[in-house]
Amino acid sequence: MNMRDRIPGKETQGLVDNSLTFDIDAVRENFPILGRRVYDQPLVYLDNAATSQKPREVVDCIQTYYLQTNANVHRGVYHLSEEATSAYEASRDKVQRFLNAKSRKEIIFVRGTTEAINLVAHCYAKPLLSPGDEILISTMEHHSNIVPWQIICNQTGATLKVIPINDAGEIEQDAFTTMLNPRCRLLAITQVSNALGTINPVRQMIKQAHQQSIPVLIDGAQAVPHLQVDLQALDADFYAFSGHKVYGPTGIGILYGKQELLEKMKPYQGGGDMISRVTFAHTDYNELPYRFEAGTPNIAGSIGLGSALDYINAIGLDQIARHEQALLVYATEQLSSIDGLRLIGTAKHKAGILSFVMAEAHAHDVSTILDQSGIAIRAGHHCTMPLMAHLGIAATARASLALYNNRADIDALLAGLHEVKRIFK
Amino acid sequence: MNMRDRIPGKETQGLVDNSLTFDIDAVRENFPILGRRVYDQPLVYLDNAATSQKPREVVDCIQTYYLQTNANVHRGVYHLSEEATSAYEASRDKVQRFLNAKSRKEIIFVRGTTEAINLVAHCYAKPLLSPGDEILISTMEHHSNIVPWQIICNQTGATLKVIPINDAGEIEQDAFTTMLNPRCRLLAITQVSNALGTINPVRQMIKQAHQQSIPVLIDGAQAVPHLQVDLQALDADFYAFSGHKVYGPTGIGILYGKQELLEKMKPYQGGGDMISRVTFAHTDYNELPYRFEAGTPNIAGSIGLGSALDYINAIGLDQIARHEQALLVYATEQLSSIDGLRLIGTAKHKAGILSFVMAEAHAHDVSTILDQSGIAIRAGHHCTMPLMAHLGIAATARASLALYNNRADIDALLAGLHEVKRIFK
Amino acid sequence: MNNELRELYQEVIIDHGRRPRNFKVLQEYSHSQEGYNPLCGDRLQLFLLIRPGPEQVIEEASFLGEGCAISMASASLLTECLKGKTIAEAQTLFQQFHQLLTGDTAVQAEPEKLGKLQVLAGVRAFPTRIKCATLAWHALLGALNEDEDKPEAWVTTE
Amino acid sequence: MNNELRELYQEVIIDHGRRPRNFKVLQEYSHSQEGYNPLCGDRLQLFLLIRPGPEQVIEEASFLGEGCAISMASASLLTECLKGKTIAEAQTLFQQFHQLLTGDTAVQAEPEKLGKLQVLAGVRAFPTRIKCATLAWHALLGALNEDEDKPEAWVTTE
Ligand SMILES: Cc1ncc(COP(=O)(O)O)c(C=O)c1O
Ligand SMILES: Cc1ncc(COP(=O)(O)O)c(C=O)c1O
Repeated sequence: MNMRDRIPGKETQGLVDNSLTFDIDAVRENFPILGRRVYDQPLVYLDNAATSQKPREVVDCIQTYYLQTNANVHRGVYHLSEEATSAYEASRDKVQRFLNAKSRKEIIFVRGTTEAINLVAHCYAKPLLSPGDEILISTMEHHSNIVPWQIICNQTGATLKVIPINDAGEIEQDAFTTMLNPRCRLLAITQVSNALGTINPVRQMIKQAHQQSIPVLIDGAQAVPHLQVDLQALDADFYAFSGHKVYGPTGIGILYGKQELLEKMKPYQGGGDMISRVTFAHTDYNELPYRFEAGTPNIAGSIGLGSALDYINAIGLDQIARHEQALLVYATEQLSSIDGLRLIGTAKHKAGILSFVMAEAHAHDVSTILDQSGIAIRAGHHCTMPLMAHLGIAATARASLALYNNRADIDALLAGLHEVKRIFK
Repeated sequence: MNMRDRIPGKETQGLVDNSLTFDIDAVRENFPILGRRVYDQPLVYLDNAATSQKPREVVDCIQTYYLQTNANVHRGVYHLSEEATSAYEASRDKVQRFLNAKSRKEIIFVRGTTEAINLVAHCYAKPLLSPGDEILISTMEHHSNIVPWQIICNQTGATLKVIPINDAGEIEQDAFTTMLNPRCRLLAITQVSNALGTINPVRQMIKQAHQQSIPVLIDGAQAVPHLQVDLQALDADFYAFSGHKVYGPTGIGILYGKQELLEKMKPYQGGGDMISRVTFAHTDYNELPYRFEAGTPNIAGSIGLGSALDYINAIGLDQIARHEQALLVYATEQLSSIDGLRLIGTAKHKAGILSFVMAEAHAHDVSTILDQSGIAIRAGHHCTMPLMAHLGIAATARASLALYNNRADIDALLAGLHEVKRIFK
Repeated sequence: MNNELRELYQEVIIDHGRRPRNFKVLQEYSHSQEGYNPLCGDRLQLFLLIRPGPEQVIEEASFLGEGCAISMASASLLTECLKGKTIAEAQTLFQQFHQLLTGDTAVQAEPEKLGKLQVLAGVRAFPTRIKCATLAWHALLGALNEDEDKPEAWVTTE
Repeated sequence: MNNELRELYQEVIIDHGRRPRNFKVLQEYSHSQEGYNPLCGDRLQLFLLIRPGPEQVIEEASFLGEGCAISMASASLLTECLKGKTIAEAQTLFQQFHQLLTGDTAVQAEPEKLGKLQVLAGVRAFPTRIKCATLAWHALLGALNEDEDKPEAWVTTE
């Protein structure tokens, strides 16, 4: 599967679609679903923050795995099992390199961001917590980075503290600084907000937390598809993301943890592969990363994720970021031109997420009307109900960008929003 | 995807390969991997208890999902998301019907058997246990049905009790009866042993346990591919199985739980989809089954599992069982003819699993030699170390059957074992 | 605008969505129920005044809440229809309304009973919006069952 | 039998696998280490008698255990080779042996140092069996490091 033959790499300097440095039309060809029609209209997919579409390479890779290599990993002495194990472990290496983690032992395959955060809550944080201890999160967290902490706070008597945000949707850095204190056992924040698009200054925040010896978990679900993440530079203690949001398959995600922390943690689930010796009286756990991977893993999913990272690398995350930023600027301009439309989330540093409300129509109605024109956006609380409560709104409409979106998609969105205004005139 | 057109259904009465009632050659055509060559020999895949191969239908179904329907489920108001949600939920209905569960609310998508058992250990059993309480398992359990109970017994002071087995590898029913007692909080046993092939009389055992109000979890990982399971007739309280062993994808499995038990259980993981309302102070959990499905699920995996069950239904589990039983009889005869070969697991009721040791050669050497002839079997402890310790052996060689195996596979195995004997003469 | 959208967003619905009737707390009420759709965040509180007696008649109905045009219009139209209905009649109305939206064949359709509520028939072409249209209705059922079994803090259409 | 299998299962290996040499507990020993391969269940216990002094020489070596032909033969051949070697020499031997099996280019191959151990070269074509062939060797390293940092209860090749 040599993708460089099929995907326009960095060398392609054809400046299609204005400021872009890769050939967006060629990229769109890699995503067959973009050729689909919905209600007899071409699909305009702008719900990438919920899940991304998959390039043919990734789907082919999964198919090839099942049709040619499929076997269980780690325990077979025969050829297919060796092949499957190599491919599975090669995927771990790809993730390690992609995030610039120090060791492959720090890369744990999980179902997704949600499971990764739960694993840390359960195996790392919970045993540490006593009444009076604090877990620090922010107002803009996804439910997946709220509920696990609530659960363990309830169980241990610790307190969940919430860093406030300003009107633009940025973390209040002064408040953050004063909230760091010796009772704080963990800071858990998102790198990019799925509801607002805000890119948080996590590198600086990690540094501040570390000055007080507070470890940090970063929810990277919305960051990994859009920003180059260098875990050694970032110095995060834990980092989580989901395969399905980075052009990879569903049911697979990554928990990164610093080796010295993972070494000290009890296992999460018990079962095959995570043990090295079992008697009825006692069990010795396996070494990292396997200690945290009980049972048959999502083998095809892991391999598909590796293939998705290959795909991203072939285009280059810097190129993707440039493209999405240019499109974000264009979309922000266009949306701002609509009377009565208010953008929610206007941080200085933003990823390609456009949340908005309209004076005339509720987000839900907006989405239904857009859908009839083949335009897929999200309407609702985006699994950030506390943020919505803070903003005093029940729901926003949200368009979120990926590398294959183009100006035509934004123009279609605009036309759709004008239709909304006509209906709700 | 009308499979009945492509798979010889029950109406095909051509008695190929002796006592079989479906056309084994046609079935083999559905599994492209069986056409693969390994070391220039045709692949003979006899490691089905570890994982099964996938029919083209299932792989196509996953591919079609990604290339045409892919979207996140449950939260979108647009067409693709509706389609994806319908397909995902239709899969749940298929599982419900396949197992004859009473309600779709009782069907929870998990990663696999291991996660299912951990969920029950964590959310159901652990909160019930006090020092002196007992969890009852059997000597032949897989690590996945041992380690989760050890972990919670350690945490709560409860005791893990182990039902003995006889020399044939059958549960000692008298001992079982005497071990049932008021301190016993759960019986957790496998329906079919992955190491011995034993089919346990779980229906009778459940009845006995229920007479003393002891709930029962059945590990169905090795049963669902081979036996018709009727959960309402069985009256199991929890039932677990893995998609990848029933011709479905990796990374997906099922936990069944009786509604009245699930209703009372706290959630497993916190995150999106499993909640209905979140504030920073408090969270209301969603209803069944969603309360136990936090985060974006393995959507493609669930849909693929549904497709695998369709495939099985099209052939008929009764037909599959007949085929595998006939092949088991043949293979048992053939293996018994080899001097110095000892079958491990000779229960009266057995599924198509042949574990054995050879006087001359260690299982590991057997597997390496067979592999050079393209024959994939498993060598080792099969994640049942306590069973191996009980049997006084470190490892067995294991050939395990699926619906696509035929006499030629067994004959190849025989020839390979004779080669082993030549090398270790 | 295609036909389905035209059917969905009829003048009456846009109007009731924008200016819902009976949008207030009743000064005096006997029943109240919160309804909440976690999918989209729509929420409302329904208030009923039912005089006790052999023939339990809904004398007044009102609601407060926020949500999409469909859920607000449906709540508004519901409160209009309820006045003067007996509890049994209200329950029949629920069934008829549900039948209208889902085509449930277990219930025989008698559209004439629905009167003005028939403007919501367009929702049927939008399966994801049925929950919006029935939110107030689930709150109604919740309110009527309040006395009987354990009253839920809120009902949902999830 | 193909060439790879012929290379792997040489006469010497079959012989040592079936009748391992030095298969006993030493009457007197200074070091002992259990080795265990959780993948396949192979396990063995290595015993060494090393006289203290400036030149630490391995005077005797033995083992007990059970496992496949490769792991047993490798352990048997190892105990034969160790006698009379200094600890430094034993460590070099480990590196050379590892090089033989994995083709590790960081270590320069000096096959002559391996002597009889070269019969295990055939394992190189069987990546999944390298752990079997090196089990006793990892136990050796574990035994030699025993005094230094925390002695592990057992070492594995996982
Ligand atoms: C009897 C039994 N239980 C549990 C498991 C664990 O299944 P999984 O690895 O799919 O979680 C297996 C499969 O290895 C098994 O055979
Ligand atoms: C910021 C953020 N965190 C966590 C998640 C949860 O990811 P998943 O549903 O893949 O577990 C999401 C995605 O919905 C997200 O956007």
